[in-house]
Amino acid sequence: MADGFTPLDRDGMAARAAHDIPEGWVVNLGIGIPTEVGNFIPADREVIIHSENGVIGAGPAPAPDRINPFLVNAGTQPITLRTGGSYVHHADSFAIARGGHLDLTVLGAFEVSENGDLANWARAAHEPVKQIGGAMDLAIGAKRLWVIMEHTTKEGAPRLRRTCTYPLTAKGAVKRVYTNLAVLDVTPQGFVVRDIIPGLSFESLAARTDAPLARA
Amino acid sequence: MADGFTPLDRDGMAARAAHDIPEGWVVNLGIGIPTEVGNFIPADREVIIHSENGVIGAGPAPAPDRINPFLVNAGTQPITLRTGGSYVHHADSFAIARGGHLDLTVLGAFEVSENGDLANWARAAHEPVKQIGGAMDLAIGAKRLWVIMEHTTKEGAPRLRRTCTYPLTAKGAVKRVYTNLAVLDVTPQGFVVRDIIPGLSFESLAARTDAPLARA
Amino acid sequence: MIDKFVRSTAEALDGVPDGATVLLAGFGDVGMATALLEGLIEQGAKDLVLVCNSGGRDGSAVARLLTLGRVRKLICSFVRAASDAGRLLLAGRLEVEVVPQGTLAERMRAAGAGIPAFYTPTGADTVLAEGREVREIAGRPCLLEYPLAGDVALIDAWQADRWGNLTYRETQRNFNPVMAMAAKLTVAQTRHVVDLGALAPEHVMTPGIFVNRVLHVSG
Amino acid sequence: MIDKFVRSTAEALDGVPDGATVLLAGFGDVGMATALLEGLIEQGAKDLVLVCNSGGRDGSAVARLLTLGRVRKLICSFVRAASDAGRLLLAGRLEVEVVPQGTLAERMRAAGAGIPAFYTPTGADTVLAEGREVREIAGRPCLLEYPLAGDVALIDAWQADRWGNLTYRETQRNFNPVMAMAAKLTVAQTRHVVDLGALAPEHVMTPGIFVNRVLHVSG
Repeated sequence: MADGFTPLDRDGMAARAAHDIPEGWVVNLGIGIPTEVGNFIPADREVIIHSENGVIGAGPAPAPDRINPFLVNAGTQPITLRTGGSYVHHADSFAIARGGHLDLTVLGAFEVSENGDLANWARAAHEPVKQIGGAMDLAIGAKRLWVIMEHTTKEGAPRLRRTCTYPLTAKGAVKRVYTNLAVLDVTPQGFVVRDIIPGLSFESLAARTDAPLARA
Repeated sequence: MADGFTPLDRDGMAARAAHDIPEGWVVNLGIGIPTEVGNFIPADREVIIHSENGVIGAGPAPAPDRINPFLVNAGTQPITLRTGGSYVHHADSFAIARGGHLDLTVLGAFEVSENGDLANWARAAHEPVKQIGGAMDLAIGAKRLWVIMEHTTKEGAPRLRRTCTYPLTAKGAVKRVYTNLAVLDVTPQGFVVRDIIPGLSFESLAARTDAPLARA
Repeated sequence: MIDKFVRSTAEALDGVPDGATVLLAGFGDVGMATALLEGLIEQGAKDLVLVCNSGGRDGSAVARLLTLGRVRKLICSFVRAASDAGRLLLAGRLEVEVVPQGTLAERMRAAGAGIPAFYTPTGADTVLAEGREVREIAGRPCLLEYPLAGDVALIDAWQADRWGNLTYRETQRNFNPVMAMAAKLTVAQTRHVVDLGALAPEHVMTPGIFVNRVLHVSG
Repeated sequence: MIDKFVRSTAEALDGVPDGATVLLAGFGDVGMATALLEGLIEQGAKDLVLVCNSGGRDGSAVARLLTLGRVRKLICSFVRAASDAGRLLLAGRLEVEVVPQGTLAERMRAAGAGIPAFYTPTGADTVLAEGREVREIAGRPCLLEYPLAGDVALIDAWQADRWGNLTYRETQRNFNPVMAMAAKLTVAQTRHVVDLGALAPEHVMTPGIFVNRVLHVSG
């Protein structure tokens, strides 16, 4: 069966994840697409966004003429602070992340394995130029870790795998993956497909995935 | 030779210790006579008094009609805050004490040994009712630990000893002892007498001390 | 809309189970959530583990909780012999674990910060080290200490908003910010209720993300 | 009278020796003591160990210190391949130790708080654990981490008084309070000088007892 489908773009993936975040959660949004999730949370839904550089209650980007050079997010982009927000120093900020106080962390990734291993900081185990940042701390500490990433690489290689080929950020940490093609839960039985974009069949999704998939 | 001397009273001991504290030091004063040291530091000498319950820059007791029930010292006595003072929480307060940020800690004691062991929390090793408080933290963390105590017990037993008979608070921590009879440094060679109250001979002081004494 | 305010001590203490570990801040009476502690006495939970700086003076709310036999174990930095806590201990009716005050604060900070264990020289060369793991680090004996987490923390604040952001006055602060981070359920009493946004973001002392319920009290 | 103000960057950086470990706060440029860093470049100390969240972008003051060859080792949480730091590393001209950002902050906090070592699950099941001590605690592998202390910390403040009490604006705070506690010599630059007593005692973010020198800078 030929599929007629349009993969989600970055905004689409961010919006899809944002849809699942309920009011009251404390959420860390990683650099890249995860940061954009914040743009799709309705203003009247009080979700408290934590940024690793010490922001509790990050708000949307300011108007260009209202940029405050002292107020940035984890990607050093200008942001605003929501009413009710506050600031802490770096050790306290990571106490929040590592101490289990985040209801949710959303990160980008290169690969996720069917047992929830996360690989998102390097393409080779002993790559000298390491881009770890706060990812390992965030991955071990959150109550839930979601990943947003393209379902495959530009070359078509699956990113959802039986075993990660890239060095790990943390083992068994990922609970859910939002891709441009589907939403998948990581369960003790492996990946379970929650939903697929319109026009894409389960079999076609499975063909783009290294690990076996189960239906919800 | 008969001695004609008057032992220092509590105020006298506190004043003697206060005399040796230079401007700029950060000082923790323990409960009891050590607390009274603060009363004898001239107001124009800026010594920053730390109190374990989170005060940096404790000032003297307020007038009775100016008591602030939210502002107490380590002995839960009402105090004031010096201009320039600030407050921290308990973990930060003990980070100050344990992290080596106190130039000086002054504690009371039951006994001090010639190698600087401190015993100040119980009269028997396995006494069930333990009064440790912050003493062990303060003793291990300060750049200098001074003790203020009577030279002997009420019964005349020496408190400066070859070896402590009471359970220890910390080993090798005490650097100087102010008693009602003398000031003694704890050195690698044991107690060295810095000064003796008028009218008391070195020999008479030695007779009231379990450990051997050296002259400065 | 996030709104953490509750209307009664009963609502504030609802669901605290028997056997719970209760973190109670305060240094003497300063910074102690006395109204919540009275509420806990009313609420009835027993076999509690109480973590509090001291066993309290006679006549205090802490002493009342202890003499009512509601506390199985007290974890504190000191107990006075001449106090209800001391007498209960000597009579074998109260288990007491004495922890140096800095270690007590740091163990709760570790619970809040996700530190599974740490070393400290405090107490390492004393009877507190008997039977415990000691490791020499940088030439100094150190004790291995584990986090101390609470099921419930009772917090005394000065101001609070509906997100649970808190401030404290002077030495009211003491153990409150640390305990607020270290419990599964953090309940605060506050003297003042303020609008969201009224507290300067730089001056919030306990961010609301650590607080589950807030009760307005007078005084 | 305690007065920690100095009048020049030269005075602020006086005595920083070759081989010193320098803690430099900042997240991107926010909260980075750029004037003091320029002063360090002027001052001439070399063979430095620089502790900083990242290797910096090209054109930054950090990149200049690195390209001048003044840094022997960089301890940071990430390095970009396309940056001076990345190129120096790949050319074998810069030693780099990458530490997860939370562990980096916590190791400095440990230095400041007198914690000789602590365990953390961060990185324990990754290549960072290779050849290192791992211990299972509560069913989880944990890495043993040691304090990271500085000889000098360079701090960027918003306000300061003559005791060295500091405040920070918004996310300017980041690593500054932690690094201020973790160094033997803590030097702060501040945008504003205030009278002693002008800062509310509850709102001081770095107590002056952690600060040795303060330099007033414009901007």
